[in-house]
Amino acid sequence: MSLTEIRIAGFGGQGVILAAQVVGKAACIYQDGYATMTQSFGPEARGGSSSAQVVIASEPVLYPYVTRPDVLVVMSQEAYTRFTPELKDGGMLLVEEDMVRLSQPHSNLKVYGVPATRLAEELGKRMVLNIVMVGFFGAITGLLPQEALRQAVADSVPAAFRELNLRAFEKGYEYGLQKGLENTEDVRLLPLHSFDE
Amino acid sequence: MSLTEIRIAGFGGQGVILAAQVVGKAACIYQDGYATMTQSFGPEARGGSSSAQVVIASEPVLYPYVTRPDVLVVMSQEAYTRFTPELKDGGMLLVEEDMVRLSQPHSNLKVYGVPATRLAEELGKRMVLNIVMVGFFGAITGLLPQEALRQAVADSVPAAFRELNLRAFEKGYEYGLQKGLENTEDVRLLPLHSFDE
Amino acid sequence: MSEVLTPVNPVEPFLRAERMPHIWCPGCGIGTTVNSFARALIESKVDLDRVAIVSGIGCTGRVAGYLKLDSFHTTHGRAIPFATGLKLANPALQVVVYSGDGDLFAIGGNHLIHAARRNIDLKVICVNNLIYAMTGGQTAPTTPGAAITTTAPYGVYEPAFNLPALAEAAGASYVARWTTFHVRQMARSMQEVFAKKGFCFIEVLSPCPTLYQRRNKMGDGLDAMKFYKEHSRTRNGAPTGEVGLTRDGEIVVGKFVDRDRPEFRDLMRDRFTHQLGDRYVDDAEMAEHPHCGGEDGA
Amino acid sequence: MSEVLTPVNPVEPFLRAERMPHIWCPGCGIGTTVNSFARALIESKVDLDRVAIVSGIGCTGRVAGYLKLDSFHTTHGRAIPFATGLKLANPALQVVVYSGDGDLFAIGGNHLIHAARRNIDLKVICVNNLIYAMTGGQTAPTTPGAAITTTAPYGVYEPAFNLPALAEAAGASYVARWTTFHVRQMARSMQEVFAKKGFCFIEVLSPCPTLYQRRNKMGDGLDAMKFYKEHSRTRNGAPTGEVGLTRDGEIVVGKFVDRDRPEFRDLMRDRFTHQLGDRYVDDAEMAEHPHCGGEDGA
Amino acid sequence: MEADPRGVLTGVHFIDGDHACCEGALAAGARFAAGYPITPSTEVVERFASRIPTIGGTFIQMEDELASSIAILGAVWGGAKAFTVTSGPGFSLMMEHIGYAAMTETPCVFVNVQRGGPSTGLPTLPAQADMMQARWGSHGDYEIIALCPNSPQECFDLMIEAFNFSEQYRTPVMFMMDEVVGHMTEKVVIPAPDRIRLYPRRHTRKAPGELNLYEPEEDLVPAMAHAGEGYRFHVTGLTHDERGYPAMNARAQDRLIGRLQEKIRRAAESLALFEEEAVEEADVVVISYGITSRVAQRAIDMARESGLRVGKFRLKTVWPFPDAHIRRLAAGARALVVPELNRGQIVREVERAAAGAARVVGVPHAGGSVHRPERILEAIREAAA
Amino acid sequence: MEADPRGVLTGVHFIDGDHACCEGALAAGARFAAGYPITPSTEVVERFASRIPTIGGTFIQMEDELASSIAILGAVWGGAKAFTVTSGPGFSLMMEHIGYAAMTETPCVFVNVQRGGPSTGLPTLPAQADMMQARWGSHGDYEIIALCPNSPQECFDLMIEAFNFSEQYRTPVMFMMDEVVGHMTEKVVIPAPDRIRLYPRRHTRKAPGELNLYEPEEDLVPAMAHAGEGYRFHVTGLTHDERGYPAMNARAQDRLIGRLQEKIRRAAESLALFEEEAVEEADVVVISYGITSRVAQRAIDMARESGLRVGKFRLKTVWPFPDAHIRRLAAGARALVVPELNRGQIVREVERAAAGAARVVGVPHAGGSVHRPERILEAIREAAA
Amino acid sequence: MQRGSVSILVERCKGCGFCVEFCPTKVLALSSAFNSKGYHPPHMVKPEKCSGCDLCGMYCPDFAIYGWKVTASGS
Amino acid sequence: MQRGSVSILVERCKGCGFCVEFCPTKVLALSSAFNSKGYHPPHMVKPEKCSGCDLCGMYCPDFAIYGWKVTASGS
Ligand SMILES: Cc1ncc(C[n+]2csc(CCOP(=O)(O)OP(=O)(O)O)c2C)c(N)n1
Ligand SMILES: Cc1ncc(C[n+]2csc(CCOP(=O)(O)OP(=O)(O)O)c2C)c(N)n1
Ligand code: SF4
Ligand code: SF4
Ligand code: SF4
Ligand code: SF4
Ligand code: SF4
Ligand code: SF4
Ligand SMILES: [Mg+2]
Ligand SMILES: [Mg+2]
Repeated sequence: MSLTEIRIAGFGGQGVILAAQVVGKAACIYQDGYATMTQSFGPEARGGSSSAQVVIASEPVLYPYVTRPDVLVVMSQEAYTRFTPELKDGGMLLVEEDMVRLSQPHSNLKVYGVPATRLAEELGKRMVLNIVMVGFFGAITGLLPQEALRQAVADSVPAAFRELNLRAFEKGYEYGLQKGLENTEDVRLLPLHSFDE
Repeated sequence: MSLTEIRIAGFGGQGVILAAQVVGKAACIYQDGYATMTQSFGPEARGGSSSAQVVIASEPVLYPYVTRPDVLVVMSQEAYTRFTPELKDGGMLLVEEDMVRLSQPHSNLKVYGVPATRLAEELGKRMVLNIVMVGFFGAITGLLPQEALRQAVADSVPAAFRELNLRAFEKGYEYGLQKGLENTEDVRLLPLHSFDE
Repeated sequence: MSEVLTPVNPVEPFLRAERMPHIWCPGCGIGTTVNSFARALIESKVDLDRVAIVSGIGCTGRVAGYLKLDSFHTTHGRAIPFATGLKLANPALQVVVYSGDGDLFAIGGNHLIHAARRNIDLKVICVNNLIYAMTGGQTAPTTPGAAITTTAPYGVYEPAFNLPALAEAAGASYVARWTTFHVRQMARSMQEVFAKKGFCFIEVLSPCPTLYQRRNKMGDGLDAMKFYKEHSRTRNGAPTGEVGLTRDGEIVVGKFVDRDRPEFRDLMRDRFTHQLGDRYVDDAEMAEHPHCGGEDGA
Repeated sequence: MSEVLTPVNPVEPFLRAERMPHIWCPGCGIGTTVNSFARALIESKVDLDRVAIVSGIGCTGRVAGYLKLDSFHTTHGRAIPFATGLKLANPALQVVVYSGDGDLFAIGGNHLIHAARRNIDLKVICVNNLIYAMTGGQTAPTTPGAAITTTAPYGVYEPAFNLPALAEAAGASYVARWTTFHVRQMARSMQEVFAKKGFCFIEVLSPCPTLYQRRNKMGDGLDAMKFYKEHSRTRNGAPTGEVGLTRDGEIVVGKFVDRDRPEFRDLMRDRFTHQLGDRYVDDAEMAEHPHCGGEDGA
Repeated sequence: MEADPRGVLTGVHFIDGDHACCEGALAAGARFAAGYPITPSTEVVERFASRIPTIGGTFIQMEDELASSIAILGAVWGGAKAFTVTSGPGFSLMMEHIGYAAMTETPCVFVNVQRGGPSTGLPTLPAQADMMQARWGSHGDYEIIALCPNSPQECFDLMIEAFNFSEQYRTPVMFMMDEVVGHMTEKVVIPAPDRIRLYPRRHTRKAPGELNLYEPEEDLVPAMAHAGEGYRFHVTGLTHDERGYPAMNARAQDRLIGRLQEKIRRAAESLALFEEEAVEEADVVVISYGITSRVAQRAIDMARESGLRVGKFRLKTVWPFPDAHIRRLAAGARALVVPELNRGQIVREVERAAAGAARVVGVPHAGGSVHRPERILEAIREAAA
Repeated sequence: MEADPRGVLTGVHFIDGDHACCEGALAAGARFAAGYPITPSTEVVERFASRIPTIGGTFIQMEDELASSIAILGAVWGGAKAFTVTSGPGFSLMMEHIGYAAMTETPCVFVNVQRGGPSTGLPTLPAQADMMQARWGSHGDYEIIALCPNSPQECFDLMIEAFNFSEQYRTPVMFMMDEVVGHMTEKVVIPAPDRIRLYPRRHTRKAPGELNLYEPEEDLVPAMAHAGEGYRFHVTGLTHDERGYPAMNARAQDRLIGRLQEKIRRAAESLALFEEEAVEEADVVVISYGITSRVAQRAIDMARESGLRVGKFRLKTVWPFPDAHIRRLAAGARALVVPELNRGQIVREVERAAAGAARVVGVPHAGGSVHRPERILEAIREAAA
Repeated sequence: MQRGSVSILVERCKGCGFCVEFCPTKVLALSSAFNSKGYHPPHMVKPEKCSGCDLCGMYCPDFAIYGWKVTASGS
Repeated sequence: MQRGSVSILVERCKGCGFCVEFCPTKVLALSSAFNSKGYHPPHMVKPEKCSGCDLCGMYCPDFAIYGWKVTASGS
């Protein structure tokens, strides 16, 4: 049985859970496979960190947890720091370029960056950064057919936002197709702002 | 170990429980013996029948229930009907004359009658009929010293009613001393009133 | 020759005769309230098969068990939420909550105010004997100051609730108070609430000679009735803030509140219809045909 | 050269710094109420060692855990009865109940009305964000009609409580309402209740951008604050029957009730002294020397 | 009886256990739910609130759990199938009414999505520590049924069983989920309505006037009626006779309580739902339920890889406890290993039922997360040794 | 520490168990009680209400049992020793707060005068059917102490133990009476105050600023402080760290819950109060508690008269269950006979502990009255055969 | 002319006196006799004054009495 | 002359803007910079107008800002 472990992490409000849900749904419903998605809450329901785990398989998944992810998608610095060490050797690390600064080179990993937030903002709604990320994920990993993911996106968002989200998906997917070719091991991110007053 | 089983029964409001309490207290506190008193409620806390059981002994009582009483005090017809069959052969049956009409001769029992309610009314308070009964019980059975019972009475009623109750006790005791000599096997009671309209 | 027109006690058809005599004490007023209730049922011509009585626990709580109607003797304090579920599942029922002051306002106070807030169509009859009677005479949140109870052997010092004021503030559509002396007015109020939609509350002051009065040297049931007769003043429409009770003072009786607030189910239907239009399925119709498989048997 | 007079945030000494940052969302108003509370503590010069905070469960319920005072995070809805026991066992304490609208008026409604009835000396601060926030945005008994919540996805249809009216009808000695916009007035009210004996109730309307406003397209915390500023009208002494809230209507704020009713412990003391005279042992004195063996250790 | 199509969302879904539980209830015909929000269970009623207006039925958010847990009983007597949903603290508040439901034989389902306790504990994190409470939490003697799903699919499937059992035996059924199962999203296949068998309400066929509301049928379960049908019956939580009238004495108590227990004990075998694998030839059998069964599976796999003969027994029905099956396992295996997300609850039942015939090794865990499979593996190794 | 003379009614009394229980509480130093009336327990607080104003302390009748059961916890943190009193239905309502008391380590006593259940059941008649509930009735994992008196004298004596245990281990203690013991009147001897040993409140000796409110001492029990003393501590029902601050993760859970259980389990031996007689040479040992132990005594006497070798073991401490003692009995006897006023509760624990080493024979009784001694005798005979 | 009468179930009566007190025409009095529970039930002392108004019935908490109208037919 | 100033704990700020909006003299503005949690804390844009009234402090739900009075001593 082939089994792929995926973790998507960031902070509350970035739509981490929905992204994971789309991936799982694509596998389960539009690919006739199996998927188990679990979430880790912070101690409180609001704010703070947010992380979701998806296990995709061709047969029902028994053990529902991700222990050594094949793919890690991080959308915050904290998520990057916390979860990168878990990644399987040779695993894929997908990062939100504007939110995460790599602290070291990861020669044992395949690292890909995407400015998902910026791309989402270009579409007029920062909110859809998670779906941009899903598109990017689809293109880079090739784990699931583009169409399955597309349908899962369409099926997971309110009707009023369907169009927008589908555009976000495409945007991420395209960006991934371009970037997927170059191993962006040396993703370097803008310095984050800091204060001292 | 010598053990005496006593049941006092009547209906709610006659002070059955207090009477039993006085007997138990006399044995326990003023006689240095032991006593266990238990009560049977009807299904509801109010009205209906009321019955108390006292087991008196020279050592701590283990089994707290009365199974074959040595002494039965009845203050209502219902109590008489219900409990008389339990009485030990040769046991003592003490009845409130105005409330109970014997349904048959009890040749195997010692039967004693007292118009406790009437005697109490003579004292101006129908309420104290139970203490009249305690006095009568004391004189007839001789189970406990008069003084122990007296003290138990004094100790069991509110200060304001102490005098009255002590007089009730004496009245019952005296009546018992007189009646105790004759075996009133043939106690016959006034017909109870009945209606048909 | 004379001809008998009503040869049967009008309350009799409403009683479970096999359970008589009831457990209530001589001079207890609860039975009297039942008489008024029976008259109200007769007068209002409600379909008796569709009347359900829900009681909590207490002397008054026993009413459910004596009435020959669908009747529920629930848990202490929870008659109202039980009735809420019953009413919502079968809106065609006329659901009456019949219980004591302690049951409805001590342990059950929260349910009462919330049901009043929702203005759900329940008719609440509260027999207020100023005491927890069933358990032997402890302080209730209605016991007036200085009265002796078994848990206040030196006299009650807690202030008591003003039940009509609380019911009104919480949202009741109809609020009245009578005493067991006011048998006709009480019956009329009961009849009125059968015809009124929404949360209705009737408080009935009732004697408890055994536990409240005896300990307070207030005589027997009849003494209480005479007291009611002498000390009651009818003030329909009185501001509920002014009708609080004291141990020996005036008893203001009357219908205090009778207002139109939309009923819970109407609010629900309106909202769903507004949002969902035709897609809304009003289960009031379905209650007639329960989905649980009803008649099919096992 | 300039000299610094207050180089420390006045609220800071009241906070458990090691627990900062708190869990409240951006634009949540709960923290703002804490500022006013801190100012009131300072101004009223109460002995901080004798102030106890009791919270139930909810976002607001977390206040107890952030305040550097003796503080109790109890169970959902039961802050008031816990506080009642605490206050009675140690009458020298200034006991403040700080909790949410759901905690105090949904599950906890009964305790609130009974504590108000008793007029026990508790200071209740209710942060009303019109929603159950901690659990994710369900309908509260305060949620105004038509608002969307997770348990009323088509809009709320249940009528909401008018909290001040209910508190008054139940017996509160002091009733006020402010919003988090009214930081100074709120602080003044809090200061007033520290000086007042009896059951005091302050409602504070507070933004919940995350769960109430977002779902209702009402913007963020700042939008709520501006709304409060624009739509509030101060009407001290307004009849509480007139201060009910609607989704978008006027918010009547002010001190509505400030009356003198005897406090619970005074009532108790008077009664026992009246009945028992010298035999009465007032445990208010004993609270200083608890009988449980206190200092002796194990 | 077949399911009412209006409640059945036939198709393939990717939803979590809470949502699947709600769909199970709807498919089972539940048309009334009362609840009070509490993490991590609220999603069940949130979904119900959103679904029911277009199906026909009622959701009401009550003022607390006391109210929720009795409102559903009112609804049942009004003719509905009904359930409530909660988590630890709320479950504790429902105890009085679970007893009332058992005493009045009101069919209904109580869903408890277990989180870490005691008290407020860990509101967002898993545990399985209300298992004994589900059986013993209300005062007095009663017997209860409790089911434990281990996946969203089973939240759907077993919820239907829960309603069926409750209708068949006229008893409250405890549906004991845990936070992980409740919040885990997986594929859930909902069959067509005509593939869903429902046990219909045991409604009397007698006419008003002929019915004794608590006269048992052959299987000791009485048929019921609903308010408003003209039966004019009486229901009480007091000890009662076959007419439903209070009967306060030891004899009536013995008859009633005896029957309430017996009707379920007698059915123990058909109530015992479980899954077992390779228990015949096993040295060690791992007994588990809920999410722990899926964690244990990994440990079992690892143990087998290392050559141990390990069987698996998963309880779907936890109450009535399947004594007979445990005795059978104890007779065959050297040891029984019982991992659970609590400090030792069901393991005590296993010990009792095993009665010394096999070693019983508990693998306690205070909750807040699931076991590390290695911890269970260790216990298996130790037990096998 | 000696008892405060003000609370001790030294002398010989003829009072019932409810009243004796109240005197025990007063002698133990209880100065706060909150209650809500319920038969057959109300007399305990009625007496307290009448006694306390001249001793110094407070009784408050709360609006319900939820309120009563948490008011006492507030009072404890305010510096008092406190207890509440109830019976079945009220006990069910107290479950959430028993868990809160366990979680916050608030010493206090819950008195339950058991009546017939489930639900409203038999308000005025006896049962012993809340025994498992006393242990498992609240959600989540916790450990509890429960004592069972069998006479008014013991209501007095054991009530003092109950308070002592609760102070020593900082845990709620369940005082499990039954209606017979509660309403039975017997001689009760109350000793002089200086003959009554009390375990003092474990008050910290640390200064404010130095105290971590939940830092355990050597026996795993932390010392506490009271509100108003300047410590500015925090108490929560959430899983917390040694400072008392919420700590929501599996590690903190394991530490806290582990310690809460361990502090009591470790003390199991010294907590195990019991009475035994002739168990060494017995073929059959009768294990019982509360009023049933006195009924069983008659059966034991009868059995002995007929030549059977019967031992007696009476549990005064029911929880933590004295596993070790039962194992010892099971090792020596052929059979253990367990009569109780319920349909089989503690007998399950006996079965578990006996683990097959001796036959276990329950003698169930649904309540409403006590056993006929003959019924127990029959079971003894059968077990001996 | 008698316009009403009452029926009394003496065994249900608990002798509270409500009916006696609140009969508008003072038709009733408590009898000195006892019923089997020891209570004194009412009897009609002025039957001719009874209007059959059934106020006694509305007051009786024990459902032991009720008044009914008699029509003079054929007289 | 500056009569007051504010202190800002930028890492506590969640950028709600209360302080900015309700400063009576409009001393503050949200900075375009982020703190490490991604919020825009305020900074003083018209420091000279600050009265040190601490209204900002009373409004700040995150205890991240407070105003204080500066006395001109020695100047
Ligand atoms: C949970 C619970 N708590 C307490 C009781 C005991 N109890 C039964 S009735 C009652 C009070 C009754 O008072 P009220 O409602 O005024 O009725 P009344 O008897 O006065 O008519 C109480 C406290 C109970 N049955 N259940
Ligand atoms: C007995 C119980 N039921 C339910 C809950 C879940 N719960 C926690 S907080 C809360 C509501 C909080 O609402 P509110 O009091 O308004 O506080 P807010 O979060 O809005 O400040 C609920 C229902 C609980 N903890 N305990
Ligand atoms: S105790 Fe009081 S309320 Fe109860 S039946 Fe008797 S008189 Fe009526
Ligand atoms: S959810 Fe609402 S109430 Fe809770 S912290 Fe966030 S904004 Fe405040
Ligand atoms: S029917 Fe009327 S008039 Fe006749 S006895 Fe009764 S109350 Fe009096
Ligand atoms: S009112 Fe009824 S119970 Fe009372 S005296 Fe008259 S007949 Fe008897
Ligand atoms: S202290 Fe006053 S003037 Fe200065 S920034 Fe703050 S609110 Fe503005
Ligand atoms: S009020 Fe506080 S949290 Fe809000 S922007 Fe200003 S400093 Fe930041
Ligand atoms: Mg009452
Ligand atoms: Mg809120």
